[in-house]
Amino acid sequence: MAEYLIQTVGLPGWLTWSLLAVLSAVLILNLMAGGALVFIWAERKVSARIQDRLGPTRTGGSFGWLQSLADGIKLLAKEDLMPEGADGMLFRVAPYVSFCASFAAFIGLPFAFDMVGLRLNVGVFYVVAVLGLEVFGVILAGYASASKWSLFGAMREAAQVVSYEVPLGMCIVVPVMLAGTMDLVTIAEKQAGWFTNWYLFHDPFTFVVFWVYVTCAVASVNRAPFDLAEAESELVAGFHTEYSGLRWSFFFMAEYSSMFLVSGLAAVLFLGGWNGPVPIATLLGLSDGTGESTGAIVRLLGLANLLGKATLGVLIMMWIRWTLPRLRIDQVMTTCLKYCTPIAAVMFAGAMTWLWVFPGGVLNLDDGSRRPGEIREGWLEGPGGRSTAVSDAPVDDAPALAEIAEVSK
Amino acid sequence: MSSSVAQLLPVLAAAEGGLNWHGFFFLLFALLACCLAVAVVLADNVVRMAFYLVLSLGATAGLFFLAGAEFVGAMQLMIYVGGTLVLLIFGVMLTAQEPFVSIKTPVRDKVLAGLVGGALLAVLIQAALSGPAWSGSAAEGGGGVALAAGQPSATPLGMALVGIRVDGDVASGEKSPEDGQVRSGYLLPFEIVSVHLLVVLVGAAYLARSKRRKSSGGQGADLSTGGMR
Amino acid sequence: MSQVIDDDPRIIEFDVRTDEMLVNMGPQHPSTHGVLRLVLRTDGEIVSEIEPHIGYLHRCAEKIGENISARQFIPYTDRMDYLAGMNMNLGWSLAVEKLMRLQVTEKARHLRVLISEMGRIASHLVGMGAYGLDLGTFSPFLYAFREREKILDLFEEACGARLTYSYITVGGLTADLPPGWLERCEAFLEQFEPIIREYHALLTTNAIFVKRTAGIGVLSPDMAINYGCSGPVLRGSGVDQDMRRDGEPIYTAMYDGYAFEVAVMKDGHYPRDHAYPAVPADAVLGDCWHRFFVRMLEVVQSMDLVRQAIDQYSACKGPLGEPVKVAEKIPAGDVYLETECPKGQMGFYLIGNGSAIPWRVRARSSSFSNLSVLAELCHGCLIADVPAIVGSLDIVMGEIDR
Amino acid sequence: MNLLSDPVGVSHYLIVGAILFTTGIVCMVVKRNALGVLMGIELVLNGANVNFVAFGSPVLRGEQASILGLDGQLMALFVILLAAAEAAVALAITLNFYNNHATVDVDRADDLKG
Repeated sequence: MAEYLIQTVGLPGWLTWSLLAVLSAVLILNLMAGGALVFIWAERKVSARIQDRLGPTRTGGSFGWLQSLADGIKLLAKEDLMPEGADGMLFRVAPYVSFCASFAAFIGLPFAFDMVGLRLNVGVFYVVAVLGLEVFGVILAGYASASKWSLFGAMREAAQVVSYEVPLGMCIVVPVMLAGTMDLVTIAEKQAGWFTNWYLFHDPFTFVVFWVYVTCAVASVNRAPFDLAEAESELVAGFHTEYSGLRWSFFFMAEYSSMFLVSGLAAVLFLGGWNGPVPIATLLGLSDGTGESTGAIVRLLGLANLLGKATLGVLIMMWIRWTLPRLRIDQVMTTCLKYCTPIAAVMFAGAMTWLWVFPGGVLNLDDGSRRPGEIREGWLEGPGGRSTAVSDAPVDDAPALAEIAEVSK
Repeated sequence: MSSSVAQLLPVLAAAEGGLNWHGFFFLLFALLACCLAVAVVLADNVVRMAFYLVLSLGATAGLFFLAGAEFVGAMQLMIYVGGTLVLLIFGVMLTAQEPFVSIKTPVRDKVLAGLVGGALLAVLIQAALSGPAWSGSAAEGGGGVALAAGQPSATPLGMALVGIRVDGDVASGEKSPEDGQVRSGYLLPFEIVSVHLLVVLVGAAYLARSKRRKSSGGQGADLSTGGMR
Repeated sequence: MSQVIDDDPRIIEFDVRTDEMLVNMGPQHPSTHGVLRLVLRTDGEIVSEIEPHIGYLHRCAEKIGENISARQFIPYTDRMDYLAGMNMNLGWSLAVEKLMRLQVTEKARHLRVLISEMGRIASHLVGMGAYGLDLGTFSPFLYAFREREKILDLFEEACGARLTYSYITVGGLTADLPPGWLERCEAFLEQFEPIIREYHALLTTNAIFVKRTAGIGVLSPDMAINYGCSGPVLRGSGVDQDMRRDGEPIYTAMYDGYAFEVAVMKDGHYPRDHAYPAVPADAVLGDCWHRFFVRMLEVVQSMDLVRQAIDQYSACKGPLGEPVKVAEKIPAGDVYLETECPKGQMGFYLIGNGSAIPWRVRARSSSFSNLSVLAELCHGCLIADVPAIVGSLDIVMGEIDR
Repeated sequence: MNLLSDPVGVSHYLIVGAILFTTGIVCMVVKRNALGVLMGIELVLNGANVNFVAFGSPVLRGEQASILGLDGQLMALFVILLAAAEAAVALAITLNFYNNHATVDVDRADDLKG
């Protein structure tokens, strides 16, 4: 698109890039806002169906599909209250901190091959790091509200999220290790083909790691049974007790966006990203299986694939929420420190061993994929088989490094 | 969106036309980092200080991204999130006897510190501008800019740890001789740091170990009135 | 986590020098079952002391009772334990009947058993669902309410009201059952029976539920007796007492010819009258889990009693009998009678002076005594345990404050 | 220097690093709150990090002219790690201090004064 704009339309380069940046930002914002609307509606419908109710039925026609929009308008019209004694600046800023963290994390998440705000070669790391910033908003909100319940919620959230980042990180390292890169696009690319290529089915260890990831992801986005920060039966509403109106809804948008984000991350890391279980496009001859060669239609198909997987993840989170009671704070910490972390660590070591014993994978039907070791060799030897990439004078390093970058994908 | 969105960064860096986006973002992040750092000094409330500090560190991470050190930037975000988060919580915990307590600094001290700091800053900036080689720009320096985004930044780092350098031994002026590729690298320092971290954690846990103490019974607040007197 | 050392809950092992915090839980709080206000003295998440404050729902019911006739007081009893209005009506009616030495007809007796046991099911359903809500799971609450709605529908058919029935009254009941009611009631029991398994799956045996309730808020039998606890709270501690079996003759006579086993753990097991899940390993007798489980057992027990009552009632020929007149005079003298309500033993005390209006009316509320152990149970527990313990006591503020 | 049109060089980064460093020093000196002093230290380390990254950046200087190469980034990583370790110990000390003095005011830490 950029080439098209620059070459065909003749726009200046800087304007093109600015436009594209704005476009990406707007798309992500819309995804977050629209996603939150849809998911809040879905949450209502799902919970209603689970609980033998109907949920919203009238707003907007048959399924109450405009309900969240109507709620949004109501929230816009609501008064933004601030408790007396609150730290005004932090109280106002906190929801936006949460929201911005969530938004910034989306920049690194690919939706289809190269449909990504910014393709970072430390993509996974970036997404996890930025997502962790969301907790700041919560803690600031809890502190600035000048309410004891809010403070309790904030403290719980801090303890919980910081702890769960450890096993979460360990789970994420496993697919990174299998793919040999932290670039999310490449990680998903490597799982192309049949669903047996997904890292979920790579070996028994990754299968277990996936479920540990799910647990940690649910905990790190504060969903039941780990929703201690807003436990309504204990802390009234936890950190957002004192919030109302639009600021309150920003917390919710951040929450639902984070849910979507961790589900999307799970899809990319373990479930093949935008690659469907069956490589339809390849079978039909529309694509040769690599992302670069696919046309717009196939990419859109991939987009639908990823969105579908992520949505499924969110729906499963809802299902869990409406089924299980809430854990207690000490039990949450026990789950993290005594179960998730050791299991993740052992599975990490196991996956590493597996990779060493079966370098090509066992279920791997597609021989096109590389084992991680080759990448490192590629670094050393370069595609031409010479042990050059390194030894070439840095003056003409550019092409060599570009080659290396190619190889490592 | 096309695949070339991925190449946003280098293009930002090598400005075409009138607007230099790299410069713009540098200015943005630099201003944010500096102003928020000053805000840390000026704020009296610990929690606000921590908040400004986090934003300042975040803006610095942005600077790292702009400088092509993506891994370091992400690391900065990740570790400082944890680190300053704990700071923040301690700020809340240790000063929350009454809400929003602050330990004030006398104005005299502030002025004095400002003078000394200003002098230090002047010297440092003088030094920063004095090296002619440092003010050279990327464009003059060669093709480095175009490399920035396409090139994985984490892998070379990891390989440098084990002693394999893709960038050559720039520091010593050698250009990576064919034979002497594998050197000791940073593996040993890395291990030392990890052991150090462990020791530090154990030590910190020991320092902050639990003590038995009889509770003071609160500030004499009476439950029958719910503390509302 | 810190733990309570010795008996003094104020000695807590500190990791950090911290200050205590007084927190008001309620009266506007989602898990205080109405308008209970708890003042918590906490150290971080650990509660070192708790004090309930009551009286937010005080409506002078007893004083009103001294200004209206005994039968006119029936609607006020509805509003005491508003979740089990039928049982409240029964308690007051029996007390007045005891003073008046009145005997209701056989048909009325069986109908009273039927209705009050249905009321017990409805009340325990709310207790169970709300308990799930206290622990953070919403769905069982609505599953419980779905079934309760069906009971309320049946009650509505019988007496026209869904919450404040005034159906059982002094001298009998206000009306006989409409035709077809018994069949619908049986159909309800038929479809309700398998649903109890769902409740067990969602709550009783749910791993998280067990973790949250087992070993929490352990109430020893001695403490339970000393504090005057009753009902499922008492039986959850293993004390074998049920007014339906151990009460005064006028009340136990109502259950003549009915076979039921008191839901209490004896010799390490609960009565084996039906299939139910095994007691989890880490549950201690007298903890929240046992209190909850006794309620679940009583639901089945009450279903059994309702079935028996349906048989007995259909076998009865003859009239239901007329209730006493509204302005019926009550004899001089005093009387106290405790009945087994869903929440525990509800006692009514009244002194008559020969006029239609009682000279003195007092009520002894089971929830009040049950709530009084809260301070003992909550020493050194976590904040999250407070709703768990309060919920397991299953209190109703309308009954406490009256 | 017109930053919006001139390319960014190492010295720009150095200036940012200098400002962060100075504010950190001032923060350490001025704050009486032990946590404030800690934050000052974080700022100082951060300022140093900016310099490391700038000197090692291929973007700013070109691959060839980069002074530190990857060493710069590696040093920055080590600094970040050690800053975390330092913060842990310092917080433990602060905590102990608070346990003994019921405050985090560093001016009150004069027990060893003669």
